[in-house]
Amino acid sequence: MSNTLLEIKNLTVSVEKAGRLTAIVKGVDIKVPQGKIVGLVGESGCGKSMTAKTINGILPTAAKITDGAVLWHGNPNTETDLARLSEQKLRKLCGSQIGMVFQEPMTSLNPMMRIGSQVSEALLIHKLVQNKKEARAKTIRLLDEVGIPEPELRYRSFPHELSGGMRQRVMIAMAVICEPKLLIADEPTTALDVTIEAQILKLIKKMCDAYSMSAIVITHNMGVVAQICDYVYVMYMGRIMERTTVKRLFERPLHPYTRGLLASIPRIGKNPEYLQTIPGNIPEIGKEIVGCEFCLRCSDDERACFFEKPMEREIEEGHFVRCHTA
Amino acid sequence: MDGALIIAKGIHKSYPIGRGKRHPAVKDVSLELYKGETLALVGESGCGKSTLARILMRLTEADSGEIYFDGDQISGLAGRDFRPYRRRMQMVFQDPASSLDPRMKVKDIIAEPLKTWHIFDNKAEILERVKELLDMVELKESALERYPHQFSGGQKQRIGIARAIALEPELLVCDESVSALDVSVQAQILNLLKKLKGELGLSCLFISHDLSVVNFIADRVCVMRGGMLCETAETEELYANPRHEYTKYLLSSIPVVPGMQGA
Amino acid sequence: MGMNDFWKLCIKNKSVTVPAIIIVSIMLLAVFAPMITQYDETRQDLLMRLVPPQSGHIFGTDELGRDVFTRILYGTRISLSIALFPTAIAVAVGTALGILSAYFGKWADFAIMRLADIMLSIPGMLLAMVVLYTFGGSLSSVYIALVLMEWGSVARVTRAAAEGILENDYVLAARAMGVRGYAIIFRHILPNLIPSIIVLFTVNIPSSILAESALSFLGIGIQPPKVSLGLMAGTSKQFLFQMPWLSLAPAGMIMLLSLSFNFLGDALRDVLDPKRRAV
Amino acid sequence: MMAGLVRRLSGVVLVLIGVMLLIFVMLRIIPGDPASVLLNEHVSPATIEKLTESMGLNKSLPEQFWDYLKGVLKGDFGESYYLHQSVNALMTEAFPYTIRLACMAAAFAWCFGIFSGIISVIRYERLLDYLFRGLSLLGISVPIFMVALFLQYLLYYRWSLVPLTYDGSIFSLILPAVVLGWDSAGSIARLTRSGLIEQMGEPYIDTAKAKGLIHAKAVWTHALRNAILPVITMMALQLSGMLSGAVITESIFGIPGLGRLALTAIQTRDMPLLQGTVLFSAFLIALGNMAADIINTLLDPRRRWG
Repeated sequence: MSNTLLEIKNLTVSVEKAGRLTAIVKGVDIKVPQGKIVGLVGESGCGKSMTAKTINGILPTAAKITDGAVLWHGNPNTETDLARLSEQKLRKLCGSQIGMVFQEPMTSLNPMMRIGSQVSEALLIHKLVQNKKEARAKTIRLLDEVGIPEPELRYRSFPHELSGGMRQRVMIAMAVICEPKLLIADEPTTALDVTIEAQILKLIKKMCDAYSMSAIVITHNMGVVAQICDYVYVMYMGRIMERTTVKRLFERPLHPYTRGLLASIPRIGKNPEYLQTIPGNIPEIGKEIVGCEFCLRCSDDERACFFEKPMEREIEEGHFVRCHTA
Repeated sequence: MDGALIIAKGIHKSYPIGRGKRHPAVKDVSLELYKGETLALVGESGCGKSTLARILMRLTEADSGEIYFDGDQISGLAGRDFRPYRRRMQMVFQDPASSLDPRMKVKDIIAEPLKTWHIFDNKAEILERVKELLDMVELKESALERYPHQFSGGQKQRIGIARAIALEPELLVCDESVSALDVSVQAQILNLLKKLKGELGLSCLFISHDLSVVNFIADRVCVMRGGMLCETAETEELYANPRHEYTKYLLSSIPVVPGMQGA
Repeated sequence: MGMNDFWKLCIKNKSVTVPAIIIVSIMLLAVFAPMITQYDETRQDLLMRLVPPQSGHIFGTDELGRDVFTRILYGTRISLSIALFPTAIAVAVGTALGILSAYFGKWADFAIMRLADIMLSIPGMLLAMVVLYTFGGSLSSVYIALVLMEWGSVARVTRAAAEGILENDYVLAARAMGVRGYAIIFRHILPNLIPSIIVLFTVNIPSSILAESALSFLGIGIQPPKVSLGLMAGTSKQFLFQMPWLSLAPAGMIMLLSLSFNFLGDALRDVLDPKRRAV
Repeated sequence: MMAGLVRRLSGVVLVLIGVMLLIFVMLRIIPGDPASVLLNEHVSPATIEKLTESMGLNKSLPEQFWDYLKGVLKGDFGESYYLHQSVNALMTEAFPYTIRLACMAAAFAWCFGIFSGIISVIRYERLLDYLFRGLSLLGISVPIFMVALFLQYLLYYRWSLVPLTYDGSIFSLILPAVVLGWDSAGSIARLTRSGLIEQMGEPYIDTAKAKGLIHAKAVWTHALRNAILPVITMMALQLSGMLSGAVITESIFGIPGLGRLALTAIQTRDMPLLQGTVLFSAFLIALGNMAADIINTLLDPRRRWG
């Protein structure tokens, strides 16, 4: 308990669609240990991004947290439930202690505002500096640290004058400037080319080590998980299907969905004639499913899978799976 | 590898970007695509691969250069003379949502090429062919009467493929056709493309930025950078020992997924 | 979204049905006016001049003893005909030119857009005056003035919407298939424009109603013996302080009409583009 | 930057010439001969002949247009038939009144409009939002003359706070300014609100909230500077619209501005005066368009650096 920075307990998020509340995230439990990078992996629509957005409260207006808690252990042995905070307090706490990097560098920066003022804005809001001059100096130092050439010049330039990779570096600087305890990266490299992706992933790792930050990385790319995460949670249809260390996940994936996912990724070097695929499609979000969400598409399913929701079981030490047959 | 289906020589294309300056999208590119092969055009965004593909299909006009289709020069032809060649090459697009007209039912979307070329003279035969095409892309017949927004990304891509093969083209151009899809759906579509290529004896020009996908689907690979072709090789040859510096750099940047194929 | 989905959404949406009901009931009132009031809109009864509202005359009578409520109903007919016909023509012309300039671009685009600029750089009221000067104050010249005033902005909005549609891959797919130009316009562009055309039509109606009523208020629009709500408000503004209802009642009907159409236009726009509601 | 300016300028000149041609032709394709219409029935043909001669109406249309074009370029809008004064003199005499009215109306419209648009989004879908939204909807739906008559009845007749019509003082212009600015305030409020709502859905607002900005601050510091650009274009058009004379407001409140001049021109069928007022306002609108374009280019960093 002591070294857990953030604990998400039985989190349920529902969206109001055509008058009906449909659950997108169904009872998710996540623990983020101090100084570790946790990966949240899953395909689109599995609720991974929604889960992350409940932490610093930037859920879209249509989504509501209907159950569970987001317990923040910023300073030792205190516990605040971020889901129950007022907007004022939530912004105060999250703005300074939780940094976030978004997916689309093209649109995540205000096109009408200079880079410098956007990055230093958080410092001024949370009064971590005495005056603008100090904020400017700190910003330029950080822009240099994240690898932006001629930071003084770039301080005054506008977002449209930078490339996608540069803008993502600015986003990282912006997220890290208040020296937060937790960094949330929502698909940080999905919109970038593979060469720049490698550099940004290295930069995120470096920043986490330099500022001893823990991080949550949301992605659908197993390669990204392998490269920078310590622990990984596999999500499907709003539930955690499997969670363990990254090493063990790739050595012995236990849940049929994880195995199917890994098998369907084309690799460099030898590939089979046809890729192994998971049959069928992701079911309609609104439909209520009695048994395990994956039972219709599961290769080694049993009777129980169709009628009884599997509970999370610890098959091996620190390796949890939500499946009857694993 | 019998004769070349597509030959392109010295293709140039640049776009004006204000104040007289022009951005060179494609610089002096020459390539051949042989019948029955899958040639991949791979490179990062902005390297000109999509522009080149659209030039070969004459959806965008090149500034200069010659294009030959199955031996005949098609680069200079006027609209009416070029139209017969339109039938022989078709395209599958990247964004499933924008590639299907939201206002048309699936049966009309797939039937549109058949009606445009008056392949069949009565409705029943058209409907029959549409059903056959739906079956080839593994979609149920219930899809006929529904609108595109009632389908998932993968299913929309299948409808796009059915439309593309309706006219039995010789060349299928896939412009980042799996990039917008999730991994599991991507695998299904890649398998479908490979199966159809074999069954229908298609040649395929596959545009992508994802080297792993290209490694699975392509026979030969052209690596593009800044509008130029920097390396062309057989797939195994390219991945085993890449010659060009940029190709090496590309390959080294891919976040490797550990563990052997299919645990 | 499909056409029938657009209608399904509209029916379910209260902020669409409420104004729609108001508009339909006003239309019914206007059409069945003879059954509703026993008076005739032109019959003068000099004995009953300027009578305050009472049982027989809900809004009293005007300076020539004519029943104000009846004249409002007949005036509403004119306003509704003004609201529907010239606006429909303006939207049709504007849409056609907007699509042509978006699809063909270059010269066609330049010519049509400069023509629209010319129309839009003359204030509506003055443009109408020029038309009324040439063809004299009458219903048909008001029609012409309204069409000239409105087609420009419709063309601009439609051109922008059509360009948005042209960027979609399904248009490129049609071209790759060898579908000819006119088929692309009628099969792909026009059907996808229908929702925005409906919104354009609904939104332009109130501006037509207000423009006509302003012209008639000044006495240069619709001439007696025809009955126009603006004309009624204009002629009886001299009795404003003793009998304000003589002017404010017809003006109130104009307000009710344009308010309902504006409200309907807003609601339809929200149905068409739900993104606008996400904050 | 310069190339852009020249291109815009030539566009404006082209539009203005187009307007002159359109108005010139439309005013002359009258069924029947203009002079006779002016002098009504019981005048001898000889007098009509003399008048046609003096007004140069007997020359061919292109010739007339050419003379007219030369005149306008020299700033001479011709002679008013009815008032027997030069159109220029009439307009320069009337313009100051219109300027004062227009500026007061614009000030009222813009302050109220932008303020209510912002408040609507800060208090999104709460009482204030519905209130301001209803008010702005009312703003664009109520006929201007109804606003005028109702406020006159209320403020003058019932509470006698303001004079009935214009008596030369600024105080008497307050009511006309509110009336003239009424629908402009409504459309500015609606555009500001819809623009802000659209911007609030953009990803950079999530970034701002993640940094610690509460909703209201995010609206004020981030969304507003993006949503203001189209509002500025509308404001420029509205101002030039008002400067070209508010026909209804000036006639109800007896303000001798350009609007009333245009009204007398149409009522007395005075072609040169009508033509002069219309061209003058077209010139103002073209100027307003260009000003809005330049301001937007300067404010928007993406366009300023080309």
